[in-house]
Amino acid sequence: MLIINCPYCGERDQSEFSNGGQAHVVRPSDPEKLNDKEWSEYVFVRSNPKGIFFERWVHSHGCRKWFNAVRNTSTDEIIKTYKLNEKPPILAEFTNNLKTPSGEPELGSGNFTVKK
Amino acid sequence: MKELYSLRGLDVFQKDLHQIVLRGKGDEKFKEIINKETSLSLPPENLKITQNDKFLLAKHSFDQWNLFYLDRKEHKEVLKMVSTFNSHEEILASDYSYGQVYFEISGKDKNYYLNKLTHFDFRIKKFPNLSMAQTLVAKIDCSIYHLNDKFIITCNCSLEEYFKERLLDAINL
Amino acid sequence: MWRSPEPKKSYDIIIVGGGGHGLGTAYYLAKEHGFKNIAVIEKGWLGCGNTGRNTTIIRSNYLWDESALLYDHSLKLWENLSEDLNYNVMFSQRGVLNLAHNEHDIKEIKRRMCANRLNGLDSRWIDTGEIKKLVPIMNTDNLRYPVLGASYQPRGGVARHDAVAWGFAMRADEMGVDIIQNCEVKGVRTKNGQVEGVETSQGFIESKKIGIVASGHTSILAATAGVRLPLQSRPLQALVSEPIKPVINTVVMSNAVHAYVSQSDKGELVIGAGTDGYNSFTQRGGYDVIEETIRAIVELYPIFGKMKMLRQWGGIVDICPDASPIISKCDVKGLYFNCGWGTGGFKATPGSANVFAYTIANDNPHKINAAFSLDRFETGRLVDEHGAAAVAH
Amino acid sequence: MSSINNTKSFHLISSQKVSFTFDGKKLTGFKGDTIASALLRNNINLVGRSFKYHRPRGIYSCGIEEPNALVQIISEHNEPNARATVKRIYDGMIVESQNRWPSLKMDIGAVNNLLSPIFSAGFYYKTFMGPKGFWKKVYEPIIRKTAGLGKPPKEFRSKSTHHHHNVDVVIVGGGISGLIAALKFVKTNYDVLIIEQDSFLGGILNTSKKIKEINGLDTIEWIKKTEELISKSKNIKILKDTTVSSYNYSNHLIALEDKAVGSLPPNYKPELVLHKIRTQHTILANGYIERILSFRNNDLPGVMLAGSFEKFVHRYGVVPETNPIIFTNNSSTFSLLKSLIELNCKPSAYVDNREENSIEKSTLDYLKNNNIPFYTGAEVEGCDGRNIIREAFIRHKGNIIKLKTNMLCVSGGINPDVNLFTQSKGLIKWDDNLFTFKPDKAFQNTIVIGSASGNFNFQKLNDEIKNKLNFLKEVNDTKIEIISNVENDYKISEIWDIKPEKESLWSKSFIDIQNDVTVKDLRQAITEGFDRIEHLKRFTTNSMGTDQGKISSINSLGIVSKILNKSVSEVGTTIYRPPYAPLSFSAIAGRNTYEFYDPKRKTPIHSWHIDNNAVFEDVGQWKRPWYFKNKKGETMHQAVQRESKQLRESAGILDGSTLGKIEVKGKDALEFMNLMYTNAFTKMKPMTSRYVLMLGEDGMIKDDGIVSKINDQHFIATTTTGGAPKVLADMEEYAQTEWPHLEVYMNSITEQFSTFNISGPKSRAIMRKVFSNIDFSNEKFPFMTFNNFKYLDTEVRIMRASFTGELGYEIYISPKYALELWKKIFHSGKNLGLVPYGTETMHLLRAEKGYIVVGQDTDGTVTPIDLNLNWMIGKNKKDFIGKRSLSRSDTAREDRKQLVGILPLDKNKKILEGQHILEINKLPKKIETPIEYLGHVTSSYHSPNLKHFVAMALVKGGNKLMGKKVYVSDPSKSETIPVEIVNPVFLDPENKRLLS
Ligand SMILES: Cc1cc2nc3c(=O)[nH]c(=O)nc-3n(C[C@H](O)[C@H](O)[C@H](O)COP(=O)(O)OP(=O)(O)OC[C@H]3O[C@@H](n4cnc5c(N)ncnc54)[C@H](O)[C@@H]3O)c2cc1C
Ligand SMILES: NC(=O)c1ccc[n+]([C@@H]2O[C@H](COP(=O)([O-])OP(=O)(O)OC[C@H]3O[C@@H](n4cnc5c(N)ncnc54)[C@H](O)[C@@H]3O)[C@@H](O)[C@H]2O)c1
Ligand SMILES: Cc1cc2nc3c(=O)[nH]c(=O)nc-3n(C[C@H](O)[C@H](O)[C@H](O)COP(=O)(O)O)c2cc1C
Ligand SMILES: [Zn+2]
Repeated sequence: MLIINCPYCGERDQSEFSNGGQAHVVRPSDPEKLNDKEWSEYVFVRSNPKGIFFERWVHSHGCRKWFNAVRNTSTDEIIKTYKLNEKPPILAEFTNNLKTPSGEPELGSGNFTVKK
Repeated sequence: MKELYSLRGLDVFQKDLHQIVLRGKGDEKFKEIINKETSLSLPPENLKITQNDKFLLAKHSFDQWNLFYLDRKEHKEVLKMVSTFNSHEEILASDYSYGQVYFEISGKDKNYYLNKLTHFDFRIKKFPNLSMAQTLVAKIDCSIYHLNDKFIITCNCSLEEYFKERLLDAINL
Repeated sequence: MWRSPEPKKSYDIIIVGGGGHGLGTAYYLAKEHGFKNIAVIEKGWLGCGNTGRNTTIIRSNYLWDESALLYDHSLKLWENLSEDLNYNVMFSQRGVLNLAHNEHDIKEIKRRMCANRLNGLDSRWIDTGEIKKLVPIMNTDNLRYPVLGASYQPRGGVARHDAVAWGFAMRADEMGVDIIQNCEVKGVRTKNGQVEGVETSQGFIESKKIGIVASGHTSILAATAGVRLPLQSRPLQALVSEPIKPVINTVVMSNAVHAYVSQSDKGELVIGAGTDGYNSFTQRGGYDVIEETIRAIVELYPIFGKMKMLRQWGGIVDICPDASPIISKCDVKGLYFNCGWGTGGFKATPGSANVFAYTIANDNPHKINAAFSLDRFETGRLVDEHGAAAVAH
Repeated sequence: MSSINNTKSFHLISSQKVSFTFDGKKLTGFKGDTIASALLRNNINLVGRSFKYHRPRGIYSCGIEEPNALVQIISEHNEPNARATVKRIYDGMIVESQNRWPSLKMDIGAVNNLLSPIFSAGFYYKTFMGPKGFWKKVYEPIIRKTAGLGKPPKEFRSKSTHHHHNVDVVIVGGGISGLIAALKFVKTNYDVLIIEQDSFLGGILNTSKKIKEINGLDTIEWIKKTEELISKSKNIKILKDTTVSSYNYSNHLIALEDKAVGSLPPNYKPELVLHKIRTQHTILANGYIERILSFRNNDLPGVMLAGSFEKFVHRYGVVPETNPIIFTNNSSTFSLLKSLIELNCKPSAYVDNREENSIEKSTLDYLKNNNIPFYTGAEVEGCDGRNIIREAFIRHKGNIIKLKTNMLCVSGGINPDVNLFTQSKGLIKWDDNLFTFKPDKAFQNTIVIGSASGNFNFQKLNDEIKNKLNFLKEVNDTKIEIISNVENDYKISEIWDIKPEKESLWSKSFIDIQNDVTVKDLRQAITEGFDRIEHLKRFTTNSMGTDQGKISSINSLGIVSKILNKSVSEVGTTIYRPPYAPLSFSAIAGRNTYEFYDPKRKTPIHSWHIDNNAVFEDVGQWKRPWYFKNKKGETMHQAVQRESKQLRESAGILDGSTLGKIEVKGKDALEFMNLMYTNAFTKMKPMTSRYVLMLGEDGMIKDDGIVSKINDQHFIATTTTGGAPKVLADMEEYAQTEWPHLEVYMNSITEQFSTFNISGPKSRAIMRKVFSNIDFSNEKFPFMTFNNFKYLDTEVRIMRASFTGELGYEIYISPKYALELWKKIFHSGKNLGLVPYGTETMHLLRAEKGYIVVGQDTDGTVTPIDLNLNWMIGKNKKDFIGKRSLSRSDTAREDRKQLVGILPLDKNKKILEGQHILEINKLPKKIETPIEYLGHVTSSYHSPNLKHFVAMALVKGGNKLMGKKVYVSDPSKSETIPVEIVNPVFLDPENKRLLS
């Protein structure tokens, strides 16, 4: 179970939060201008990376504020949380210990135990 | 104020309080309006509480402040205050007086009992005096205010019975 | 027994993912469509994905016609699978109950039962009295949300999950399918909108047709070919208790008091939890989800208060916006997907493999999976099974 | 040849006797005994039958790792699979053995042992198949009967509680290393929690005599002093009888405390407490686990782990057997040897697999000096006996030596207990000297010390701990001087299984004792292609029992590595998963079940409803009156018909307090509302209200409600009861994330206002009586307007609106005044025929009017256009949530399912919700091929006002089918009901009543 650092309330148990999927997806300002395919991408398609993921959380049982987080989905490690109006941190700042698109890092992934 | 339970290092009272939830930007204008009506300045930081002899003001987040009356008033006076606030278009004020229930919890073992019901970290280094938090207690959304040796815990009034029963259960077991 | 061959340079068809769906696809491609030069490429060991970690519930009582058709196609194949494979997959038709706990549940279930009946399925509404007869240990009235009735599908049941993978693997191997374990596909190579092969940890392997059946990982592999799939990967957990003598002879699921349980032939209670609320590839979920499940279990079956959890684990499921799978071609020629089964694809294993094999062989969907193509998200013609899939196992 | 008491044991309180029964026989033990130690004291060695072959089984270990001695506790609601080696006895405890019939000694199931050549690994998959139908009818039922170990428990409602902790440091294990670590934190600023599964601290110091003294003190003295010191330090807390079972991500630990150790759990107190702990640092000092060796019949009662035997001697004060044989491959058994001699018990032989030159000199000297027959470079080939071991066969220099004995103490070496460490997702690494896995890289803030880290040398303990805690600021520097009774270095030879002298189909060397997995099974599985350790596990069920292979899983890796000719690292382990030890369901559930499963949310009028015989319906967590029983025996149908009729004749009142209410305000509130809802609010006049719809981005209806506009900056929205939290959350989400440039705020005021709906032709008259100062005339108070009025010390907001199609008002009042006002209204309305009504009547009345209920007439696949609610869509608005989706090809189709009314041609016919609409009038008895249908009935009620059923349905292309005759299927019969498709408004289409 994660500990999440709400930028407003501090570190709290995951049970107080809800996840909102990929961050930095901007709602089209003029949906009518999009064709069906583009619109369906906005409504239904979100990134689903294994590794570094920019995502949204809301402190739903706390201050009810939304914020963003950078998390490694292959280890669940939360690298940073930041407010909505802050710039997304640069990906290169984080060590992505991911080896392949589908491979796990050996440490913490939940899918390995033995160091070879 | 009604005494609910008092035993083994824990005292629980149910209180009647007036509360107004204020939403707004928190800018100079906002400060002025609040100050004018309550003579209070805004808490310096998020999750902090300021008070004078009439009111207590807690900053819940960057756009929410909860105002408590420290003495009993007629409801219409509170409503008048609400409409005064609401006369400013940049503020939303909602009367929360009777839709919430208020429990005052004190005693040396209060953390012990409360931690049967919540994961919240009550240690003084994490939850200092005159601060507040919103969290889950017994699966219920609650606000907790740390006032000297006491906690005030509030939740929705529809959950009053459940909350009391859980508290009693935690004390008894 | 299957071989562990070295990968060849080139295959007619490559199936990525050695779970039940992938192995089954290879099996039906060889058996029904006469392909001989097929490889199944698996990054771990056969069945190490969700096939090896699910609660094995099998049923077909889905709401919409398209789903009912697909899942019942599968159920019919299950009924003969042991004979077909000459390997006992221990398919046990002990019946499946979906409980109703409020007026809304009742309405939803009754509607579904009517639709099921018109689709020729054997599911029906039963009242509390009948439930009590099927599952005497259930607490039906002395709980927060009393049991008000249930849908019952007698043909539903459970099967021995690992054996499904092993059975398909053995028979596919016999027909010449190369099953390559511990070989990870790192990406799909394409040229001019047509697939060329896959990059793997053992080098490049060529093929003009590639079927990706990698469950939680499908969208990641799709991305390497420039295809964005509407999938999110979530941990889904399950647990088993210590084994006891048989007490519960039916599979029971509940939406409102969220838990599902069956008892395996070895005696342990196999209990499914919910998905975690965030994307993750760690094959483990939050403890809070386990707690939610167990409190529902003891609420419904007070005698289980004295049981103990022996082991808990997680899988990674890929969730589709309409809670229905994708069995489809895509814009890249020769690239096929079978994914989005979310929390409930084990039951579909033979059926989905069967129609997916058809789709790959003919470069066109079988009529059973035509509705489950990718373009439904564009047109809006979704197959929204959230009602039936809220507990979709 | 039997057991004796060790009166010099550390913890035996021999004065207090306890009597209990085992399989009906009354036995006596001492207070503090486990069932196992008490049975051994009574010379009982046979305690159960094995899972598959029903072989006799005894006590194999002295703790949580026990694979064999699982018993049923009859006196505790039939608790199955209790570990006899953990569970303490108390007066009156009733214990039974498991998995045998009719009795433990005479077990019919034991024929399985004879049949065992058929039952080898994976036998299910290859046998029990044909002829067709046999699996289902014959084989499966038989297999199922043999399932399981214990019998099902009995009904039981636990009082187990949860307790949360937030600390800086957790020390798991209060053994010697845990205690030394704890000393470093005495009187520091760290909040420390020490968790020990046993009833006292000290670990290995209680269970062996490996250590002579610490800091000049006798070990027991040292524990006492140390504990005193720790307890006095306010920052440190000790939890005893508490086992850490899970080590989750973010240093989240779950630990189970047994509150009723050695006593019958009272049913008014928690028997278990589940501790949920968050910590900054976790120090794992949880020790080691001894492993077995596989040889012929290594499962016979009387075969026991050497370390466990030693633990029985010192920890429980029972010497299970005075003259056992000791069989070892490592140096840890020396202390057992010594202890036995000191108790005047002479082992009948000491068999060491190590060659003489690699055995410690002190050990050899000791053996010689005490005249103990010993064999080096030797092994126990096997043993024989019926219900207990009678003789052991020692292979020494090519000879087989037969020795009589009743007990064989085995040690295959020790493993750091890495279970918790790997749960935390740290990596382990094989150690080629210790022949075991050791913790390598931690993933979380985890520090492993003592034998758990693979440090088996007492002398290095203090330095190890000091170094590993060095990075923490301000920890104490303590001095620890240890004088041991044994050699400091631990040495071991590599041996995993021992070839039997003569192999037969029936001879067995076990690797998983609980699941009856033999070394032969492992071999066979590998030849069948299951050569990956995870396949091997699942094919043979190795290490899948209740002990999860604690004492044997490393052995199986060793064996497999030899067969495959690979290193153990290459073979790898299977995954360690939580919990560390089986975890009670009732403890996991804690108090969040039974009476506390979910809060019951109650409105301020709840008590009145109860007094007036309301029957409640669960709507989310809310308790809402469903209908009111007028008199005894009134059925729901009768009540609803009565309420509905009376309302249309006079008036009715409904408690609508559960409706969601949201106050929205801000400079940009108008624009915000225009974006959230389909409706257009710009031209709406202040102090008026509107029926509204909210969609998802996919264009499907998510919620409805009424929005009241105070002015362009201030709105109040109502939502459905169930939708309230989601609508508020969605508003917050869009305001914060998509449109932060809009200045708008919202508060939930659901609980701040109780809401009553009064409707019916007499409602105006009633309102006039209650609020005599308000003008309710049509002119002053037209439909869909609202206003605030002073009332007593407070205010009421009254809105003219209606969900029943009658003249109606909604009253909003602060909950404090709600009940009083309700009673007042009721009193005033009595003579005018005011009736309280519930949700069912509300649903009936709205159906007569063709009003929809979100979630009943919609299911997440319905757009406003499908419901012919186009008029609610602000077409001129550039955008609102879901707008774009309405023009996709599928949502724009004309033959989508549309909402229509359904009228039975025969007015006496019943139509039920969920029934489907057909174009054919008869169905085959058994439906083989799918039958096409047009749609389904979403709502249906018997209307007492129209005297027939009124129904609504979603029908393909329904708008174009008005007047068409179709059929409604009966769910069970082949008959159908002929109906006509009609406009869904059955009553007062001109809205005369509504606007009256
Ligand atoms: C806890 C749990 C309970 C469930 N309960 C039920 C239930 O009761 N009933 C039900 O019907 N369904 C259930 N499901 C869902 C069901 O398990 C899955 O839908 C189904 O097993 C999917 O099968 P599959 O063959 O598609 O996927 P998998 O078995 O996951 O196979 C995919 C394979 O692809 C491999 N792979 C991934 N990436 C690569 C790569 N890059 N290269 C090579 N190989 C790769 C994986 O290692 C894996 O072996 C449950 C799932 C879980 C997790
Ligand atoms: N030379 C030898 O032959 C030999 C052999 C073994 C150990 N040793 C030495 O003995 C010492 C052992 O000390 P130690 O402190 O490592 O072990 P220990 O056995 O003294 O302490 C471990 C403690 O942890 C507790 N524990 C284990 N799992 C737990 C859990 N999940 N939850 C709560 N409590 C749990 C146990 O009850 C025990 O009290 C080490 O110094 C080691 O070098 C020497
Ligand atoms: C239907 C089913 C029954 C299981 N029964 C047991 C069991 O009796 N004992 C056990 O230790 N594990 C059991 N498991 C869990 C597996 O040991 C394992 O945890 C699971 O397959 C996930 O794999 P992993 O833990 O290696 O990641 C069962 C799993 C499934 C799917
Ligand atoms: Zn917060």
